[in-house]
Amino acid sequence: MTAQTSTLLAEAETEANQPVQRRSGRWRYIGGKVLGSFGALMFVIVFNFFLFRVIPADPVRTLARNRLVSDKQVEELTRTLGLDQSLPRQFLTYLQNTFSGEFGLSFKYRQPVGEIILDRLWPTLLLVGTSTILATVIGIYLGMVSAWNRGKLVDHMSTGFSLTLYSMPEWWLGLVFLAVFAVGAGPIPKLFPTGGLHSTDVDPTSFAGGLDTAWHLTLPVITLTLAYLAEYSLIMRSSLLDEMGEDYLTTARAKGLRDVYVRRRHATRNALLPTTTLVVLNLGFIVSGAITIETVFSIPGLGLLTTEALEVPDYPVLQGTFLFFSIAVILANLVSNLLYGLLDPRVRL
Amino acid sequence: MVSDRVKRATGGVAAGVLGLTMSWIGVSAPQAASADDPVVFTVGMTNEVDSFNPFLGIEAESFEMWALMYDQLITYSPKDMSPQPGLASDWETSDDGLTWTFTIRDDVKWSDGKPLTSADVAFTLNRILDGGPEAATWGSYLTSVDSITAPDPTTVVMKLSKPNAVLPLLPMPIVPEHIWKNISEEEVKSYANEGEVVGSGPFRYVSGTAGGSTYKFKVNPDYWGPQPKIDEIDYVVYQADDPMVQALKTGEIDFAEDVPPLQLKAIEGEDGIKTVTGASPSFAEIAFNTGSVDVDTGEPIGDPNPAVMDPKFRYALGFAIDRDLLIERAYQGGGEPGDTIIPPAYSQYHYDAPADLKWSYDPDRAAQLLDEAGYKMGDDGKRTMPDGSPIGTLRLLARSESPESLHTMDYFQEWLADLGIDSEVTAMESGKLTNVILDGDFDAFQWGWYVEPDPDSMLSYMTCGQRGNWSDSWYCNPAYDKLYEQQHAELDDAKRAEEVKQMQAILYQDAPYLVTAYDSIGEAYRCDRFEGFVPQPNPGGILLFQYGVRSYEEMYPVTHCGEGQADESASASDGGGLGTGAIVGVGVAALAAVGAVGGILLHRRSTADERE
Amino acid sequence: MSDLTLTPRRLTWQRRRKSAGRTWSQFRRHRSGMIGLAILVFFGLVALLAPALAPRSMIEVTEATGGVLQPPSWEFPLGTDENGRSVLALLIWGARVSLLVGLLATAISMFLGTLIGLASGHYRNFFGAALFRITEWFLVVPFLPLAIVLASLLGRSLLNVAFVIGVTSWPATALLIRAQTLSIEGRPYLERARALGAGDWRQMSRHVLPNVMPMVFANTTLTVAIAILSETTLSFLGLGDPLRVSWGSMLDDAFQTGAITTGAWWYFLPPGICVILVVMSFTLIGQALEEVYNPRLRDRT
Amino acid sequence: MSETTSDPTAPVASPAPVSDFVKSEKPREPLLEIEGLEVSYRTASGEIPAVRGVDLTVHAGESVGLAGESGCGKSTLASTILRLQPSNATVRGGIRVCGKDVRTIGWSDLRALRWGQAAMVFQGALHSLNPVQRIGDQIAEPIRIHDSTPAKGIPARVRELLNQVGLPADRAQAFPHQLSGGQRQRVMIAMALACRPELIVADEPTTALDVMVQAQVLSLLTGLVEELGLGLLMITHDLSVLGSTCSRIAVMYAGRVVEEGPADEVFEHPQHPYSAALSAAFPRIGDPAARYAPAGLPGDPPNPQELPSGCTFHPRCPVALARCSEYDPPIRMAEPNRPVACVLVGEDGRDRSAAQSS
Repeated sequence: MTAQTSTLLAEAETEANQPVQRRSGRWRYIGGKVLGSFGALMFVIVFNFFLFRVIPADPVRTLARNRLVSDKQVEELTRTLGLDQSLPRQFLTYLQNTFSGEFGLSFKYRQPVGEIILDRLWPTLLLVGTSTILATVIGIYLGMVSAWNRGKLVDHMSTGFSLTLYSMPEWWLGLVFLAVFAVGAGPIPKLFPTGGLHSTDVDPTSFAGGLDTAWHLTLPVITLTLAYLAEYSLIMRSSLLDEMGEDYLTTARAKGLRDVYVRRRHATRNALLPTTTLVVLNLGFIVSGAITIETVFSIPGLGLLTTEALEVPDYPVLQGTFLFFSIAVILANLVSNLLYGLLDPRVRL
Repeated sequence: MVSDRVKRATGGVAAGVLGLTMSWIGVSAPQAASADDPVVFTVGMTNEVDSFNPFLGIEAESFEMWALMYDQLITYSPKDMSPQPGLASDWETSDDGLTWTFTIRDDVKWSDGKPLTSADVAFTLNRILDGGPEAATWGSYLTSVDSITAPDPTTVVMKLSKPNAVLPLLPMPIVPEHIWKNISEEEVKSYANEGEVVGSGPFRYVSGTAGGSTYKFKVNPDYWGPQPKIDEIDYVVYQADDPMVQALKTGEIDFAEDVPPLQLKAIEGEDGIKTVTGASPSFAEIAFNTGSVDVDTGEPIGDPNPAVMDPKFRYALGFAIDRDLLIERAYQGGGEPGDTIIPPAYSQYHYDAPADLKWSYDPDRAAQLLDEAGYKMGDDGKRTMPDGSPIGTLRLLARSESPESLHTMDYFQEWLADLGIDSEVTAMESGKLTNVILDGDFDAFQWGWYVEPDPDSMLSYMTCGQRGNWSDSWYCNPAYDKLYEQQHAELDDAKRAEEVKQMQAILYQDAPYLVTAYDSIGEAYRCDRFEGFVPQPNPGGILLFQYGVRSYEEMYPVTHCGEGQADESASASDGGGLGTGAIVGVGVAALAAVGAVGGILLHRRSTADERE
Repeated sequence: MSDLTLTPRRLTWQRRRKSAGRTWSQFRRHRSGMIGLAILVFFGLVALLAPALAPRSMIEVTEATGGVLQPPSWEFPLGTDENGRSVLALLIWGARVSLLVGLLATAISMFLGTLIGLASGHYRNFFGAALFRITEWFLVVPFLPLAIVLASLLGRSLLNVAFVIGVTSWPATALLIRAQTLSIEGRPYLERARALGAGDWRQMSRHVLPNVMPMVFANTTLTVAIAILSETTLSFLGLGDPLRVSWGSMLDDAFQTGAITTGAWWYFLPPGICVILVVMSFTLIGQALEEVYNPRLRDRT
Repeated sequence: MSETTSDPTAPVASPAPVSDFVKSEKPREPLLEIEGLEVSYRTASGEIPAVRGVDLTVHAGESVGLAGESGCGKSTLASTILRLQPSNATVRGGIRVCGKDVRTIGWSDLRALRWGQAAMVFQGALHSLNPVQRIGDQIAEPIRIHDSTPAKGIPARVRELLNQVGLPADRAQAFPHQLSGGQRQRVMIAMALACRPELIVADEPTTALDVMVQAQVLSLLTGLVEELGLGLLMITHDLSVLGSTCSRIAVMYAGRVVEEGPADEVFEHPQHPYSAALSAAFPRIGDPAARYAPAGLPGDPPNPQELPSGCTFHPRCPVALARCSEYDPPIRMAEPNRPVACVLVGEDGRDRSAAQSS
């Protein structure tokens, strides 16, 4: 999700709901937003079903190839997977299941999709969660430093650094880190594991297990953090530069505030406003961005689950993960809108 | 102006970070291995187990897990995959081949202490007969079986409607009746069979979930068969070959399954690592559209090029393929040149074509055969149909996710061009390719098959009956079908082998398939930790993921490469955890960071009022 | 030739040339913009002259002459890949696909985005609002999962990859153009056009579009940058066109054949660096253009 | 912290006219002393002079007006008083506020002075107030830094300030965009008075307001200045505003003060042709002549980069002499306490009649 797109969405949001504010109270504003998100959810649910049905491959054939023999066995498999029903029938069962929170059985693992997603959820959340927090904090700080020292060396360096990271495919960065730190290149020893979440001989639930997982996640988190902090620092920098031209900063300085307080209490706080909404908005897209990082670092998260499920194609799992990603984005979108309404008094009634 | 609170806070943070790093170093230093530690054998693989429920799973990895957890009636001999006694110590069949009687061992106990009897065997086999997911997975082994009964605790009697040559092969795992009888038809569809698992096999399930990345097994102390010399098996799933190979080098795992040829070469020289390239019972082929028809009406469908429908044309192309070059380039040396659809691994049934018929890379012979068949070279350097009309461009389809498929078709296009035949390569998803095959809109494609120990299933794919189902070359030859029926009911092994070879001879001449290569599977293991694997087939076979668990039973821990004896005091688990060097490095880096941050903070405090 | 004889058409073209000249003079002052342009021209030339720089046979698997994964040598300045092909030749031909897909995808996304953006901005009735809602919904659908599904749905050819990226990136453009349209629609001269009886299509094409075009042009370059990144990612996930070499497919092959563990840096470093350079060049140009057209952003550099 | 001159809440006798108040209190040290101030900006296209030598003093209880067209350097001058000028400005000459030389004191002293002794009221209040911070907090901020009022006393002080400027106390919770232009300007004034400064610098305080609100705000400002005995420097282009509110007026043109003197003198009998044109531009009610005289000046203020030679006003001066184009007249006393920078004034400031005839 690029800086430029997210700014657009934010502008579109504020602009779109401009007329709404004037006539109604805050609840109407929140209600409007929630309704919009609900509409988006409905769209995704329907879009989700048909999207996968159109894939030419037939899961039974792919699953059975090389293993099952008689066509009786193929019919048996088709029936157990419920693929023998007519399309509308499948759509109805799909709707019933989705609303009752039951996502059907994975074709490949024959486990309820909900459970599989929950099992594979925490590595992705751990990876994406830590990376987003780090990326936000470092990104905003970097953006602040380069905005305040505009034109100086530190500004050129940090903007150049962010621009390079922004133009780099994050998974390629992961590959380089793997080659240098996990495999060990020349002087650098093998510092980190080459993939996975746990060492085999450590009990994952114990404290040492926790440390071991942290040790496994260090490289992927650094990669994802670097990838997203570039974007945040560019957003923060331009938002802060806009603020720095404002007169109320001169007033603040005139009031005798030390320069560092002028920045912290006035400029940065106002510049943080649009940035936080964009960051939260971006959160939704990071979850799907983890797909590439999980592939490179062999982390059994949701991203990997999606790419694996695609080979079969395992409709229930694909629908489950796709729905999850969309909900993540819709929620992030909703939170970002409400946050914007909350933080910026100019919007609230 | 800055309150003391801030100063104290930065001091506290620095101390906290310091403490964390020190504890990190202390805790995860690798525990020194001591003699009475359990011998843990760690296996790396690149595909997950799709289900621990023996009636649901389909992946090869799941078959391996079931083989560890449960026993089978009949097992395969490592030497030549022929049936060997398992739970059934002895079996015999009536003259008309319609009644099979198995004698079941009486000294086998389930992990919960209950005895395993013929009732469990009958229960398991009947569940498969009744249909549902059980039939989907194991139904093919009980074709034409009518009833299965257990007259007494040590005998099981099977009645058939027609003789079935595949018997006595019954590789399905036998599950405890007292557990599975209260799992209904509906529940079994999503029964994960994880957590408390009652089994009788050499190992017992400890932990691991379908699709997860680690599975743990521990040895069954009172196993009736040969007692394994290792205590625990850990399976680790990697998403790509790279990390797995690395894990083997760093000692995180002891065995790496299915290592691609290039990486196998890369680690051949490493100390403490031995690499094995085992023949795997699967082959790759270039298949032609021998005449796609609508199975019901018999009307031709699709638009195959008439040239590929002529057996002579196809047979001639057999000489245009340089199989050695393909192995070296497309398979990076990971395979053997191929000739017929039953791989040499099953030596009993493998057909060797006589010298005069045998394919070899001989473009001139191919040109000569094409001329004889009427496909003469036109004056524009392009060969024409026997009636003089141009052949046109042959459509070669490759599977986009397999580099071997793409490169094989690239080479084939070039070799056809050398013979003056135009062709173009298109790549598509294997799912989409299946649809195209069923519609008949293709001339040739590249794919492969995995052949089971009993050739029956593979041979059936070339019968007229399988067209529109599993047959992908639309091949239909009544003489071939007659021989198929004969061997299907032939109980005499020698006679059956002869009939199977005759069928392959027909296929060789008609050439619906040009078998290009027999895949081989690369395996690598820490020879400084474990030895004594039993290859299947022996020699030249693969070590693990075979038909049967003999390797797990025979292997033993060692301390150094070479033929080390079973050494009790072997320390098997010195790997794992952080390399000490690594932690110290990280700890020092953390300390330096804390120092630097502290320094900057102090500096800023002192110059506070000087700045703006 | 005195101005008097200028026909209206030639007058507008003269004005356009003059404004283009002005844009170029302002653009020239952006050092970063110029660097970006230089890099882009270099890679453009490499892509165009690919057959001259490295004969097509050098990237055919069948014609490969080098050993497997050989380190850089005189014969192969950037070493060889797992099939023995020269990595340098692959890199040169890869530029073609990456740039082509990037531009193609942007064209699709621009076309769709402009059309829907204009319409949703222009039509005030239900139709306009519905279009806006749909754009917002599509923006909400996460890019990568949708792209992966579409790529496997349509099969894997150059055109399909470009189509997939185009179809999944049009909402951003649509929103930008909608915002511009709304601001232009508010201007009095559009009421005048409406008063003179201009139909919807005429208003949009004659009045709104020319004003929106400069902003769209700047946004295009930024979209190309993102399109190239997306193409590389899709190829890395194995969804690119298998028959054509692109930087993404090179990285996928490198990862699959274990170039990382065997330490074949010459196989996976160069494609990554090329992607960074091209994407950065487009971003720099895009930012410079944005500032030329939108003075408010001028203080951003 | 200097003690406040008078208790703001105590009732003051009927307000004595400002001018004689100043005279009788002469000996006290001036609040603001600007001597020979020169300010120029370093830009890509060279040095641009904004202020070319200005002398100005403001005493306690005295309100001085500074008039001039836009671009004559009056805002630049205002910004240097609290050293708020941008980093690319070079400042020469002396600026003393409450006895301290603003250009040389250390940052901490300067910060103590800013809003502590001298405060400013800016032009566009909407831009000069932090849009996302409540009014009450913005007023309380300087108090917390400069004043010794205990934390719990601050809200009361804020309410008191709001009353002083005629705003209801509950306005403290409001945000800038929820107030009208006039109210925002009153908030600026309340904020300026927060730390009981001795000097108020008002840079175009009422320009953004319509006439009615402008009058209210001006009377509020001048009333408070008198009541609290503060010094006021009022900067605006609107001479009539200065005429009615200030005791002395200085007129600036192209970076220099061309005339200074008591307000009514400068307004009624301007010596310098530019001041004359400026005051003529504002019609006086009840003066019939004003209705006919063509108000306004030809041409626009000079471009600071290419200042005209000699007297910078000569191209637009209706009574310009031939000499004016080369000779840049220094400031001379036309009458005691009436400096004027014009050749017509002559050495002894007498022979004005000769000039009018030519």
